[in-house]
Amino acid sequence: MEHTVKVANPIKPKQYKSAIKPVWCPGCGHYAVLNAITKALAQLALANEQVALLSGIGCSSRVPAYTSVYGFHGIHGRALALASGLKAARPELTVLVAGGDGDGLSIGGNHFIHACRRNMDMTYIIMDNEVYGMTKGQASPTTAPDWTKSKLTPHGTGLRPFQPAALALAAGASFIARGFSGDPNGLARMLVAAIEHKGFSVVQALSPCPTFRPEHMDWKHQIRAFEHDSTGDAILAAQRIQADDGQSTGIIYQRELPVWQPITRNSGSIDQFEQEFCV
Amino acid sequence: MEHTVKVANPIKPKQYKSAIKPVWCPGCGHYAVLNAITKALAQLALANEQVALLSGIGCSSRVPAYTSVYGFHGIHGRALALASGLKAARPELTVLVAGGDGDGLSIGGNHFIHACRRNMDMTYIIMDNEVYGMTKGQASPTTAPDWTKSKLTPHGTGLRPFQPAALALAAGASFIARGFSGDPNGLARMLVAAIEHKGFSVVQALSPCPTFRPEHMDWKHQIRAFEHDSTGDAILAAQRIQADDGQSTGIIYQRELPVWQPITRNSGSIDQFEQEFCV
Amino acid sequence: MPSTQRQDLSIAITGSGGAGVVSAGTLLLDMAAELGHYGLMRKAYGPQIRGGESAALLRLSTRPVHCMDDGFDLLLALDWQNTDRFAAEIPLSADSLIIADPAAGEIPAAISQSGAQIEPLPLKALAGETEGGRANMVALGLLARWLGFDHSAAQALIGAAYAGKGETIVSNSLASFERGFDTVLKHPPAQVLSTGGSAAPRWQLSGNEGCGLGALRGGVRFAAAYPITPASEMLEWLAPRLEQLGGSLLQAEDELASINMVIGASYGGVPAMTATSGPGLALMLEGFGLAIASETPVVVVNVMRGGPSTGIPTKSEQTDLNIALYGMHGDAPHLVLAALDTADCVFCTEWAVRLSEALQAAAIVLSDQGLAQSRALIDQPERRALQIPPRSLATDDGPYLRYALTEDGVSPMAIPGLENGMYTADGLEHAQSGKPSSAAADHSAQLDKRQRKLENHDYGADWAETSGGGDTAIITWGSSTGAAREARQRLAEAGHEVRLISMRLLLPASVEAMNKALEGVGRIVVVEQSHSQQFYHYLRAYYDLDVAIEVLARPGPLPITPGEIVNRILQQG
Amino acid sequence: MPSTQRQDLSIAITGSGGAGVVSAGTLLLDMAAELGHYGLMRKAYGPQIRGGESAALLRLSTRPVHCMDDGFDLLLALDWQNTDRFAAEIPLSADSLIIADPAAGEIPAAISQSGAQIEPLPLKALAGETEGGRANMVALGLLARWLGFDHSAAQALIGAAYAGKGETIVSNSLASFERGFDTVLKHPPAQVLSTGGSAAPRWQLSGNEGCGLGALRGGVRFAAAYPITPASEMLEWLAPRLEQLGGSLLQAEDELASINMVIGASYGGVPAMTATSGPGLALMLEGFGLAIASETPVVVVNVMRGGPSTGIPTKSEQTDLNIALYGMHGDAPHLVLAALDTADCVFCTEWAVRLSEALQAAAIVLSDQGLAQSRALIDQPERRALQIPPRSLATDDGPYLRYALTEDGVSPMAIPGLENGMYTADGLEHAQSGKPSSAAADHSAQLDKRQRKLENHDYGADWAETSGGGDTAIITWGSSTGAAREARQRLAEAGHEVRLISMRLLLPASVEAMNKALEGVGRIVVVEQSHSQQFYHYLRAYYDLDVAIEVLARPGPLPITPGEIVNRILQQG
Ligand SMILES: Cc1ncc(C[n+]2csc(CCOP(=O)(O)OP(=O)(O)O)c2C)c(N)n1
Ligand SMILES: Cc1ncc(C[n+]2csc(CCOP(=O)(O)OP(=O)(O)O)c2C)c(N)n1
Ligand code: SF4
Ligand code: SF4
Ligand SMILES: [Mg+2]
Ligand SMILES: [Mg+2]
Repeated sequence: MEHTVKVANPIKPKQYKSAIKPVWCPGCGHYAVLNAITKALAQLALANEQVALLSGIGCSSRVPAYTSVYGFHGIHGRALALASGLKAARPELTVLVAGGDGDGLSIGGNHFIHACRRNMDMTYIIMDNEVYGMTKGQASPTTAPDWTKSKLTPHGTGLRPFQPAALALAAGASFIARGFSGDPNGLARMLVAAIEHKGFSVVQALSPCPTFRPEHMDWKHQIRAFEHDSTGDAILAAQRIQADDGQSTGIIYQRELPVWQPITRNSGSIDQFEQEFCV
Repeated sequence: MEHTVKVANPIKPKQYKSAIKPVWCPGCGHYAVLNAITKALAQLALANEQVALLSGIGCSSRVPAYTSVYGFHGIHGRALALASGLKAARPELTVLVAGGDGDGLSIGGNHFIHACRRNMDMTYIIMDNEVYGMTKGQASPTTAPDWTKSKLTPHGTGLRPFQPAALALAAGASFIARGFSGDPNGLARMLVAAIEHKGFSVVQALSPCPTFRPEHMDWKHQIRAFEHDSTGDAILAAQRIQADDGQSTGIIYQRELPVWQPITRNSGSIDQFEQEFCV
Repeated sequence: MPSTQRQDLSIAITGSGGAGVVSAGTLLLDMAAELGHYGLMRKAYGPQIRGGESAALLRLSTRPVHCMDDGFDLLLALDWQNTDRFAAEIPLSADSLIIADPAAGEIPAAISQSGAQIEPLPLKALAGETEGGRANMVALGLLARWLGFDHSAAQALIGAAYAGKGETIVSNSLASFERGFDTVLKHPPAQVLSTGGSAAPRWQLSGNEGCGLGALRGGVRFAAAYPITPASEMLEWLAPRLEQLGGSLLQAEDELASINMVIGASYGGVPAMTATSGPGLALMLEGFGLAIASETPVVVVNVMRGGPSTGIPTKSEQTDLNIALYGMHGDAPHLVLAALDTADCVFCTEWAVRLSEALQAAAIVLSDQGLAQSRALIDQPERRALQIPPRSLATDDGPYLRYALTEDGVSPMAIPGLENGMYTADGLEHAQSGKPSSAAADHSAQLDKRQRKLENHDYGADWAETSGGGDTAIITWGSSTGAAREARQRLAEAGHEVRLISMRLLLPASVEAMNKALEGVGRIVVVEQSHSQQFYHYLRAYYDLDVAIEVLARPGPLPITPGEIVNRILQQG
Repeated sequence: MPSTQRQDLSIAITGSGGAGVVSAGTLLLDMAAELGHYGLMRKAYGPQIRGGESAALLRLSTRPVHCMDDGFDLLLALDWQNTDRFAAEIPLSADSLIIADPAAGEIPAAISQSGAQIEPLPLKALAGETEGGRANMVALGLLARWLGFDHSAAQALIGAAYAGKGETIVSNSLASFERGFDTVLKHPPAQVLSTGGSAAPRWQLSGNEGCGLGALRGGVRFAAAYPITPASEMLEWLAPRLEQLGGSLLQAEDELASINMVIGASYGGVPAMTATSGPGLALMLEGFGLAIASETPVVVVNVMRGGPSTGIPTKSEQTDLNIALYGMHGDAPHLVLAALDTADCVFCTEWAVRLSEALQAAAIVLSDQGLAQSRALIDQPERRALQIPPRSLATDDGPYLRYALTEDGVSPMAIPGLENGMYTADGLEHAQSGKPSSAAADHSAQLDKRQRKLENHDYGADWAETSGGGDTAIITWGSSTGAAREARQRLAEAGHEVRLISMRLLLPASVEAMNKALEGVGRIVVVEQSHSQQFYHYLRAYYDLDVAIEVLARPGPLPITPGEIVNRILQQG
């Protein structure tokens, strides 16, 4: 990916924010994720018009309108498909995708695993609050089995949560990281690395929902960095993901793998195709 | 799961076959998978009416009508959802699901990973021929990247194929095996173990499509058993799956994990709920 | 208070989300119930989960009410947070009164330009006078006093409402309530609710709860669903209750899964449903078609919201009619029903479940945000014994043909477990046995059968609610019924007798019954909350309306009001 | 041969899948082209990939033909494998001739009961006489001789057709062809095709290829799709060609992905499309609604097959009309077009792409299995220069409002890369800037705009193909046009002048144009291939048809024939 550098002076993250006030609740982790995104864009000095940020539906998925890059607030669970079409048609753009744990891992699960496998050059930010915020507090695929606060699952889901990193790895993603909204600078650095990585990069951004998971405000005391640097060894990465409690942050896995982009050329004409029909 | 044993005498696989002649091409691997299913049912001596076999759409997915258990030939990619609803409502039934690599891993990918996570007590047979047979030969998620025979992907997909076993493992399945239609007895034994396993069991049945992947008739010379017995260690299983070329057969992973079934009881009445509305 | 007595009053309480306007409104409804009144509380809220705008739009009446009135008598504003976003939903006039806390800042122009009288009142300060005081409870006290509600009954209701939250909250709430109750207004409202309500037993419930109850009454014992506004509360109401009735609700990974899970459960013999809204219904259509082709009974309750696409998730509109009627590929006969009011959510959903079971049909019940999320204070709905047989089950004799060509089109169904009933259900066209077939004869026989079973059923008088007389007819459907009923009544009281035909059963079409209901009618006014006149086009497509037709159609989010309909009728009547 | 000359002949060649009946049929079409004839070959096949039933249903004519005839003159059966599954698709009479290999066993009752003359012929044995002989080529020789085709031209065509498969195959095929060509029949067919075709340049193509070409002509440079019968061949035709035009086709994981990918690409400024069939269209509806709300141009070509649900994937039907017209939730104005014949697949798809781009609209083009998988021998279609502007693009000046309320409803669109055009596209209702809004005023302004841009466009005369005169009108749509055209012609030749209105543009409705086309009409006969009369109900919903309407509607898989329409017109005309 080539980044169009616009000016020599350091660019301010503010340049990537729009004037729209977020609908988010006070204290929502998503504010910090938004900040990390704009910081990363500033650090990379990307021209606003060369960046597209696409999303699905959820509190998290509101993020594009709060930036001043090209945005698309699509439908629930389909942001990665939207982005794959855009990237296939416009390979020179920097394509970012953001959305929630429900959007990406529940309804959007199929596009997630297929995007990992396809390994197009784009960055996917899962703003994971272990809950459906927008629909007022139901369990998501990353919710712990014994969380009983949703009336839809009054005994808890009873299901082992997905580990997005483990799924991404098995599905073929080439860059996998976990960050935390409580450390927006660290998250921004991670996003810079993810955007610079050639291929499909997944960044799980733990981002608490104080309204429906107030207990997660404790995350700031629990979350710490991984002991290890990132690895390119899938088995080692799998081992580390499994050994972890899901609360260590850092780049977990990074590997150069064939990046997919449709093959195209200019070698034919419609007239020529029409000739084929002549008898 | 309790199996209703119907008779003392050994039951013939034929008892589980219907009179309908398959629409399959001569030499199609799916015949042998059908045989393995009926053999497994016979071995388990399950009463026909206590077994349900559900499927999606594809050559493979035609299998229910060729058996004489309760069948449902649903829509493309949704068999696992159909089956999950049936099992949730009728836990005493033995629920089997069968379908193709396209049905299960392309359009049905989301239900696949969620069924693995949910770990309901049912058995899923992926009849994997690394192609879309029914729609006349397009690449599936298990097709090798350099297979160029489909006009939809004339340069090959260029994508690393999914390893269904790796995905199942990362998504939380508790029993994962790989069998081969060329060894229907081995496959039948595997199916018996899968059905007897408590939880969600995935059996990838390699089943060549002589019409669109004639080169796979060679599988009979290439496919062999895994060196190891099955393990309950997820990391070890991941390692073995990765080290393998996808052509070793056997039970790869088996572990007792919490089996999900909705909690239910008889403790309320509609009258009582209506009382709550009275002011 | 020196005020005139009125039969009903409309009150809006606004405040930012979390300010507790809905709790205050709910308590007002309960207090009204104690006096034998009726009421309706519509919730207006925006996309913000916390801190956004929020309003409880109340109507209290001595007579049953099923819609908002044309305007509001009183607006009590706890603050002005984003009020302009829904100012249009609170029509005020010079006769209205605005009670507002000066501390909340200036009254937004969108509100003040109504010319309503303004009474500044330091709600926050009053709340601040007591420990843990709450402005919403001050407001509640004020309103309770004005409405003439009984002091100790009100106290008891507050105590009960907050009992679960601990004693401190209860006593703080009560203290704030007292402050409000003791406040003397400078410009007391000119009108109060007349006393003397009826003593008939009341229910207080939402349309979402109503649909949930109807489903249980109909026999539903399994649900699978994916959360979506404004249907989620129905699922949340159902989940613990299904469990207590020996059934269950499964939260699915998406709507594609939920509809297929429901089909699977119903195939297993357990009456099953799901609930969703527009975007989710769109995802369910392929599965819904499978239910139709495989003749597996299922019910989908679709709670409409503003469209298209994600649209306006928190606001009401009647625009999923098209997708419900015609959204399936192929010739796909099915049932479409619509709930007319809160009580009808119960009846209509029960009816849908029973019809779907008896006819082995797929049914869609249409509700909408306005119905679903409003709380209504209504007469306890009677429970009618519906004369509809249960699902026709196969018996264990002879060779079994799942899709047998019976006279009424309903073929007995074998449920897994039945010893000689094994068959394969199929969404492919099939012969009587279920064996796939592409033969023209099988296709046409099965198409005939699937249509016949729906069209031959006698739906009786429930296809619509009809009332009134005269040669002008209002035809409406679903939740627009409330406003239409009231318009008809107002017109009748003014000496204009009109007919009202409010459709509950939309598919199959009731052509003969409609013809009968329209005998002698020379003018039809179609009323619906849609921009593209979906209902009007549906009526044209299926019914013989060869008289002058006018259409009163407009989109959400503003609800259709009785006055609007009255005006339309009088305009050219 | 001592036979009478005819203007056209219908020939069915049947055999199990893999027997090569379609190859033989395609070669016959090519040979007919050499003589200046026209032709059509419909494929009849079943669910079996190999070894199932298969038939090439040919019609050859000295005049353009766009539908099957009412019956067949000749049935040449290589074998009787599952023939009963589609016997109904090959109507025979006592005037017909059956050529069959006695080695293939007894003639099925469904065939022999027609009373057709039978000529036993040892096709297999004849093929066996030469090394690697092929019965289909023997049959081809036989037919070529009978049809009066030129021997050496035929040889050249066979050589060209099999050139890719190697010399042995070519020479074996030729040898078999000779055997057939040399065979003298006992009961030679009574009639042969008259000579003297026209010399105008011919194309041989399928409807699927036609839609593919139209899409390229319209400017499509990106496609994303998921395989499905009977649309796959369009995608397979497009994939390598898009690539050669600097574009691409992406095989998606499912239809939910493909429609969203297409929206993403189009948002990026590249005209984009997908193709599917009923079940896939059902899955695309939510995404299609997003295209409508976000005003992103997209085209979906939907190739109809038998429904509902999985239905009859290999057979034709016109029953995805409802879902195409009304399948979206909310008020969702969009374009629906239908291809009238093979050549029109090209025009109609190009038109759809251009309209969709110019109006920033979502379009559905309806084709069907009969059109899509038939090969037609037609006059080379002229290429019309369409007077439709390209997508209106934003320029880099001033503050940008993506959803600006323009007079024609079309708002200039900024494409990523444009320096000051950054905005967020949204499926939520929005203000002009794109900022989400739930305000009634924004909702109604944007609903108006999205409807206005479609309704204000001047679609000219292309909304329908109209012909004929008189006071009876046939109204039909899509592929039923072929039979209706021929019926009109036959009636005219018999002195009954009727009008034909064949609709190409279904949404938005062309009410005025229809009124004009119907001036003076006293009787309407609606023709469609649907069980539930979807087209008829659509006509009633939108058009003012206040004369006697009759409906000739029946489901697939049997195509509507000209004779059927003629009979209906004459019955009560
Ligand atoms: C098809 C469809 N189904 C359901 C919904 C309702 N819905 C909106 S957002 C959401 C989940 C949001 O959770 P998540 O993606 O985790 O985002 P968060 O709000 O927690 O940031 C759901 C279920 C929808 N908009 N569309
Ligand atoms: C929604 C939908 N999309 C596409 C199809 C077309 N389709 C039918 S089967 C199939 C793939 C079959 O491949 P697989 O599941 O691997 O089974 P196989 O035929 O190879 O056994 C497809 C794409 C369909 N029936 N429904
Ligand atoms: S509900 Fe939760 S996720 Fe949504 S804005 Fe509020 S705090 Fe954030
Ligand atoms: S196409 Fe392939 S998978 Fe399908 S029946 Fe034939 S051999 Fe089997
Ligand atoms: Mg979330
Ligand atoms: Mg396959």
